Amino acid sequence: MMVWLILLPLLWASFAFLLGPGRGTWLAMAGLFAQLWLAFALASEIVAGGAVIHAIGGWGAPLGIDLVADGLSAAMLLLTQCIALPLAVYAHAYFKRDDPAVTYFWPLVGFLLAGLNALFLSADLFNIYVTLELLGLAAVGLVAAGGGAQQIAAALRYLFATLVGSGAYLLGVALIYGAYGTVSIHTLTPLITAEAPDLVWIAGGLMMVGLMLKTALFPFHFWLPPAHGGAPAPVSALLSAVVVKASFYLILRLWIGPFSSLTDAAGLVVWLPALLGALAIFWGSYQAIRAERLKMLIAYSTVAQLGYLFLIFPLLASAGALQAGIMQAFAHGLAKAAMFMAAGTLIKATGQDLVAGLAGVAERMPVTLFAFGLAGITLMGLPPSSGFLAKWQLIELALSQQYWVIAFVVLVGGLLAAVYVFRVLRQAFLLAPANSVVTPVPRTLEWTAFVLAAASVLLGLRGVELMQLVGVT
Amino acid sequence: MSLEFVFDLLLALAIIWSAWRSLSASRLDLAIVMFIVFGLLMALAWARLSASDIGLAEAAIGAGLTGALLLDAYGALKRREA
Amino acid sequence: MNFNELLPLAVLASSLIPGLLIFALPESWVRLRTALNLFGALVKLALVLLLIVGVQAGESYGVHFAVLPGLDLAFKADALGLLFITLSAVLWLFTTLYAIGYLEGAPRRSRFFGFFSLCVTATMGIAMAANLFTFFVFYELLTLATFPLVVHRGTAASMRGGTTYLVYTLLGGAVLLTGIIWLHHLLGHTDFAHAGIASALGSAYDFQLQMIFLLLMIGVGVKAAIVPLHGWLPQAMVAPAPVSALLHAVAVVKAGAFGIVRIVYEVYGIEFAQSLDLLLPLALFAALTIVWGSFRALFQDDLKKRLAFSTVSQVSYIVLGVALFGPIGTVGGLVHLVHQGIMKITLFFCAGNYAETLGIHKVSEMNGAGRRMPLTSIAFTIGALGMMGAPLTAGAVSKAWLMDGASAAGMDWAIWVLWTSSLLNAAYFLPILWRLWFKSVPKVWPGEHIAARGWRETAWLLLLPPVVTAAMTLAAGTLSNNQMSPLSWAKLIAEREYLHETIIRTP
Amino acid sequence: MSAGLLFASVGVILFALGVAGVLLLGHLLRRILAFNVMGSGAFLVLVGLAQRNGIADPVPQAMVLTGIVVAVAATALALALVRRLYVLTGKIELPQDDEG
Amino acid sequence: MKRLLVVLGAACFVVLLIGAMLDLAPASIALHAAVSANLPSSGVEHPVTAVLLNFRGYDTLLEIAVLLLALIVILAIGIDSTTDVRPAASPVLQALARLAAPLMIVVAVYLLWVGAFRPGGAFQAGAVLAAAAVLLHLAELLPGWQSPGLRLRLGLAGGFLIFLAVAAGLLFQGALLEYPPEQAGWMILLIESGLTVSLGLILAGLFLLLSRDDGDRS
Repeated sequence: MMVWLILLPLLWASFAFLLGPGRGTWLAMAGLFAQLWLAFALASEIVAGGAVIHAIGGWGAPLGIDLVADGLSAAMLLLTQCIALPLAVYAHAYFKRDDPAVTYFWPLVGFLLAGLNALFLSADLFNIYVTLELLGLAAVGLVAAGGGAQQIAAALRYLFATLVGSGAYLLGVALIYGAYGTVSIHTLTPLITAEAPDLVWIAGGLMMVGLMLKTALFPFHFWLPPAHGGAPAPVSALLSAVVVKASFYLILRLWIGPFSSLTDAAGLVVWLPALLGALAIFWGSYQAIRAERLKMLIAYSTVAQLGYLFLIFPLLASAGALQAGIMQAFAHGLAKAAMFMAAGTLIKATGQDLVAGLAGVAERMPVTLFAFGLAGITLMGLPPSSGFLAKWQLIELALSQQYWVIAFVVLVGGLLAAVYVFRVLRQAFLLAPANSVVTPVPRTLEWTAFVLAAASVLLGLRGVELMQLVGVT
Repeated sequence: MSLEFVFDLLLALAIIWSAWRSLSASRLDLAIVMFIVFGLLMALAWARLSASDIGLAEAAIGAGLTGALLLDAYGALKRREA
Repeated sequence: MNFNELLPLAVLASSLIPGLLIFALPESWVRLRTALNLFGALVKLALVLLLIVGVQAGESYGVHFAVLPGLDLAFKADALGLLFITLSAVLWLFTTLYAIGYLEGAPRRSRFFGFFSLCVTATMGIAMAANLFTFFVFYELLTLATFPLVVHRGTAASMRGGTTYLVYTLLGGAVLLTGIIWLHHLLGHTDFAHAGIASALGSAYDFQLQMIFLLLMIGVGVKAAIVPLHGWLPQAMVAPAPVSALLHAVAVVKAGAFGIVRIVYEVYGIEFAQSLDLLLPLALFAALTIVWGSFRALFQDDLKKRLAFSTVSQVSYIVLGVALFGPIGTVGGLVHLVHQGIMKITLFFCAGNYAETLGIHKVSEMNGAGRRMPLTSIAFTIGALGMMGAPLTAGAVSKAWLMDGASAAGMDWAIWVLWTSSLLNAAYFLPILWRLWFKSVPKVWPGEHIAARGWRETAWLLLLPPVVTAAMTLAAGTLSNNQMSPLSWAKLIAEREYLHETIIRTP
Repeated sequence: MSAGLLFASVGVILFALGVAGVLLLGHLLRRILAFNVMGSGAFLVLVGLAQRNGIADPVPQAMVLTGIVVAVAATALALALVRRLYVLTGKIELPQDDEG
Repeated sequence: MKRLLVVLGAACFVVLLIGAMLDLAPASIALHAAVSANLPSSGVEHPVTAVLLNFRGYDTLLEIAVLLLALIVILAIGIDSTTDVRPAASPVLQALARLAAPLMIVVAVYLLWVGAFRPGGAFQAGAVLAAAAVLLHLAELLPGWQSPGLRLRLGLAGGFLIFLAVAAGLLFQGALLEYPPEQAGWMILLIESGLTVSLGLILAGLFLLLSRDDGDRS
C-alpha cells in the first residue's frame, strides 16, 4: 500500500508530461485523491497493527533498501496528501490556461510529491539523499517556472542552498558508510553508540547542518523568503506547508533514531537547535511584522513557525515531545497552506500585494478573509486550534522539565505572531477606500483555502487520533 | 613507498590543483577547461580505485557532458555580450 | 449520548449554528437573519429553562471529549454556571432585539450578527466549562469574536480601540495560559470541583500555587478590568452601543469576573485560598478598583466613557464579594454578577438611545432629554439609582449583602470602601439625572435622527429592551426573596461552597 | 596509507574547496563549477573511505554512479536558470538583497 | 572578513575530518561480500550493475526520475529564442560527425550489452548516445530543440515508464522490484535498453534544450 504512495505520483507525473504542456489536471486530481485515500488507509493500518516494513527487491537491509512506515512517517504522509489535494484544486482555478507557470506544473508537482512520500517512507540514508534531490529540484523548478527575473533569482538562491544542503548530507552519508559499511537506518541504530569514533560525530554534524540549511532554520533562512514569497501562491503554499517539513522530519528521524546515542551523550549541544529555533521565532516574526508585501510577511512567518519545531529537541527525553512537534507541523502545514492560498486570492482580487492595500477586503471577500483569520488563529496558537494544542504540549513539556525559557519563547512567539496576523486583519477590517477595485475571483479559490484553514482549527478539537498515530513505532 | 603510491599521490595533487585552478582562474573559459581536466583526472582516480564504471561515467558525463554544457553556456553568454 | 450530555451542547449550538448560518447569508436577507437571531435566542432561553428546572431537581448535566490524551474539553451545567448562563441568555435576547433596531439599514450586518452570536456561544462555553482548559478555550474565543465587533465601524479610531483591546486581552491570555498549564502540570488535570482541587497538593507546593494564582488572576483580571489592567475598557467604547452592552454586561467583563469566581471557589477552594493568604490581596485590588473606577468616572464628559469607568468599579464588587472570606460576602458577590449586568445593560441601552435618537454623546448635552425621551430616561434613572444602591433596586440588595459580608469577615475597611464608592456613584450619576429631568430642553438636539411618534420617543426596538431590563432591576430589588430570584440562586451556590454553615443575614 | 584513504582525503579537500567556492564566488557559472567540485569530493569520500582496506565495494560505486547522474541533472538545471537570469537581467550574479 | 572565516573554517574542517578518517576502525559490515553472495540470483554478473538495477534498483528508479525532472524543469523555465548566429560549423567537423555518429551508436549498444558482465551499462551507453547527438548538433546536422512533440516526449519518458511498469508489475507478486531470479536477466536487460534510449535522449536534451536559442534558425 505504501509503495503506491510513491509510484502513483511518479506515474501520473510522467503521464501528465506525456500528455503535453498544460495538460494532466484531471489525471493529477484522480491520483491525488487515490493518494489521500491510501494515506488514510495506511495510517489506520498502522494504528491497528504497528509499523509496516517493505523490503524492496525482497533483499532486506543492509543489502537492499527498506521502506518503513511507522507512526511518524504515516503522519507526515497524511499531512502531505491532505494539503496536496485541496491545493491542486486551488491551483487549477488559480492559473490561467496560458500562464507560463502552468506548462509543466502537474509533472513537477507529481515528482515533488513522489519525492516527499518516498522520503517519508525511506529507511536508507543514501536513498533519502536521492529523494532529497528529487524533492529539491522539483521545488526549485516550481519556484522558477514561468517566472520573471526575481523569481529566477530566488530559485537560484534556493537551488544553491538545497544543493549545498544535500551535499553536506551526502558527505555525512559517505562517512557513515565508511565507518559502518551500511546506510540502512535500522541496521545503523544499534551500531552507533556513544563511543562512536569522531568521524561519526562529524558525519552527524554534517547531515544535521545540511538538513537545517534545507529546513531554512535561522541563520540558514536567507533563501526562504524570496523563494516562498516570490513563487506563485499555490507553489508557495506547497513549499511552506510541506517541503520544508520534509528536512525537519529527517532531522527528527535521525535525532531519535540512529543518532540517539550521540544526542544523549552530546550534553549542551542538544540546545543548539532549540537556540536557533528561538532566534528563528524572534527574527522571523520581527521581519514579518516589518514586511510590506503580504506574501513576504507570510514567508517570514514560516521562518518563525519553523523555529517552534526545533524547540522540541531538548525536550525529546520525555514522552510527548514528538507528538508536540508533529502537532505543530500539522498546525503550521495546514494553516500556512491556507494562508498562502488566501493571500494569493487577495492578491488576485486586489491586483496588488501590499499589506497596506488590503483595506476593505473584509467586506468584499469575507470567505477568504475568514480563511486567513482562521489560519492566523492557528499560527498564533490561540484556541481552539491545532496550533494551540501544539503550544500547550510544548509549554507543559517545558514546565515539566523546568525549562522555563522554552515556555517563555513559545508564549512570546505566539504574541509576536498575533502582531503580524492582526496587522493584516486590521487593515482588512478598515473601510474600503472609495476608488478601490476588487476583481471577482473563482469561488474555488476562496473555499479551498477555507477548507484547509478550518481543518487547522478543527484539528484543535480532536487531536487524540493523530497523537496515537504518532506514538506507533 | 611503491611506484603505484607515488603515482596516486601525484594524481591526487593534480586533482587538487586542477580543482583549485578551475575555481580560481581569472578567465572563465580557462576555469571551465580546467574543470574538464579535473573531470578527466577524476576518471583516472576512479580507475585507480578499481571503479571503471564510475570512471567511464565521469569521463562521459562529468567531464564530457557537463563540460559541453558549461562551454555552451559560456559561448552563449559571450555571444550575447558581443 | 444521553439527554443530560446533549443539553449543554444544545445550549452552545443554539447560538453557534445560527451564527454560522448568518455568516453565510447575503447582506440583503434581513428577515431570515432576524428570524435566525431571534429563533436562536429563544431556543437558548428555552434550553436554559430546562437546565434550571433540571438542576433544581438535582439533575447533573455534563459531557466531555478528549482533545489530547489527558486533556478534555469538558462541560457541565451547575448552579454557578447557570447563574451566568441565565443572565447571558436573557440579556442576549434583549441585546439582539436592541441591535436589530440599532443597526437597521447599516452595512455589514451579516458579519456583525455572526460574530455577535459567536460571542454569546463563547460566553456560554465559559459558563459551562468544567475545567480550566475548556474555560481558556472559550475565553480566548471570546476575545477573537469580540474583536471584529469592536472594530465594526472600520474607522481609524475604532482600529485604535480594537488594537488596545487586543493587546490587553492577548497578553492577559498568554499569562492565563501559563498559569493554567503550570497547574495542569502539577495536578494532571484542571477540573473544577466544589471546595477546589489545588489543596490536594502538599504544602511543599504552596509557593508555586501562589504564583499560579497570581498568573491566573492577571489573566482573568484583564477581562474583569481590575486596576491596573482596565485600560482597554474605556478605549473599547468606540464600538457600537449594542457591542458595549455586550462587553460590559453580557460577555466580556462578566467572563473575567466569573473566571475569578470559578478559580477562587472551584480551583483553589475558598478555604484553601484563605489559608494561602490569597484573598486579602485580591480584596485590596478589588477595593482599589472600586474606588479608582468611580473616581475616574467623575471626570468623564463622554457618557459612554463615564459608564465604562463605572463598569470598572462595579465589576470589582463581584471580586470583592468573592474575596471576603465568608458565605455572606459570597452571596453578595454572586448576586451582583447578575444585578450589575441588568443595571449596566439598561444604562448602555439608554446611552445608545440618546445617541441614536438625538445625537447625544456627552453628559453636557443631556439637558432636558428626560422630557423628550421620558421612557428611556426613566429606565436610565432606575439603572443609575441601582448603581448607587438606592432602595428597591437590585443594587441595594447586592450592596447590603456585600456590606454584611464585609463585617462578618471582619474586614470593616471594605464597608468604607463600599460607602465611598456609593458616594462617588451618586456624585457622577446624580448630575446626569439632574440634567435629564430638571434642565430645560435645548432648541436643537445635537443630531436628531429619529422623530418622536406619540408615546414612542424612538424606534420601538430600541425602547423595549431598556424598559424591560429596568423593570427587571426593580423586580430583582423588590422580589429578592422569591425562589427564582438571583439572590436565591446565589444563596444556593454559597451553601454548596460553605457546606457547614447556614446562611442567614440579619437585616 | 591505502589508495582509498588517500583519495578519500582528496575528497575531503575537494569538498571543502567546493563549499568555500559556493560561498565565496559571486559569478554563477563559477558557483556551478564549485558545486561540482564539492560533489566530486563527496563521491571520492564515499568510495575511497569504503575501500580503505583495498577491497573494491560495488555498493558505494553504484551510489556514486547514481550521484553523478543526479549532479549532472542539477548542473543542467542550474545552467538553465543562470542563462534565463542572464536573458532577463543581463547579469550572471545574484542581486545582493531581494527584500530585507 | 567573510573570506577569511570561510577559508579558516574549511581548513579546520579538512584537518579534523582527515584526522578522524585516519584512525577509523574497519567497518563491521562488509556489503561487498553480501553482493558477491547474492550475485548469482541477481540476473547479471557484474556486481555494480547488480547493485544498480537489482539490490538498489529503487535508487536508480528515483534517479531516473530526477533526471527526467531536471529536463522538465528546463522545459518549464523556458528560454527566450534569439536570433544570434553561431559561427558556421566546419565541413571537416560535419564529415567527422557523419562518420562518428553511427559508430557511437554501435558503441552504445555494445556498452549496454557488456554491462551485464563488466564495466558498462545503461548510463555509459546513454552518455555515448547523448555525445553522438551533441556532436551532430555541433556539426549542425541536428537542430536544437524547441518544445518536444509527443513522440519525443514518449522517448524521453519511455525508459522511466518501462522501469516503473516492471517495478510495479513485480509488486503484484511480491515486493517492489523483486525479480524472480530466473527472469531477472531479461527484465534487467529490458529496463536497461529502455533506459539507454531515454537516458541518451534526456542527456542530449539537456544540451539541446539549453542551446536551443542557437538552433532555432534551422
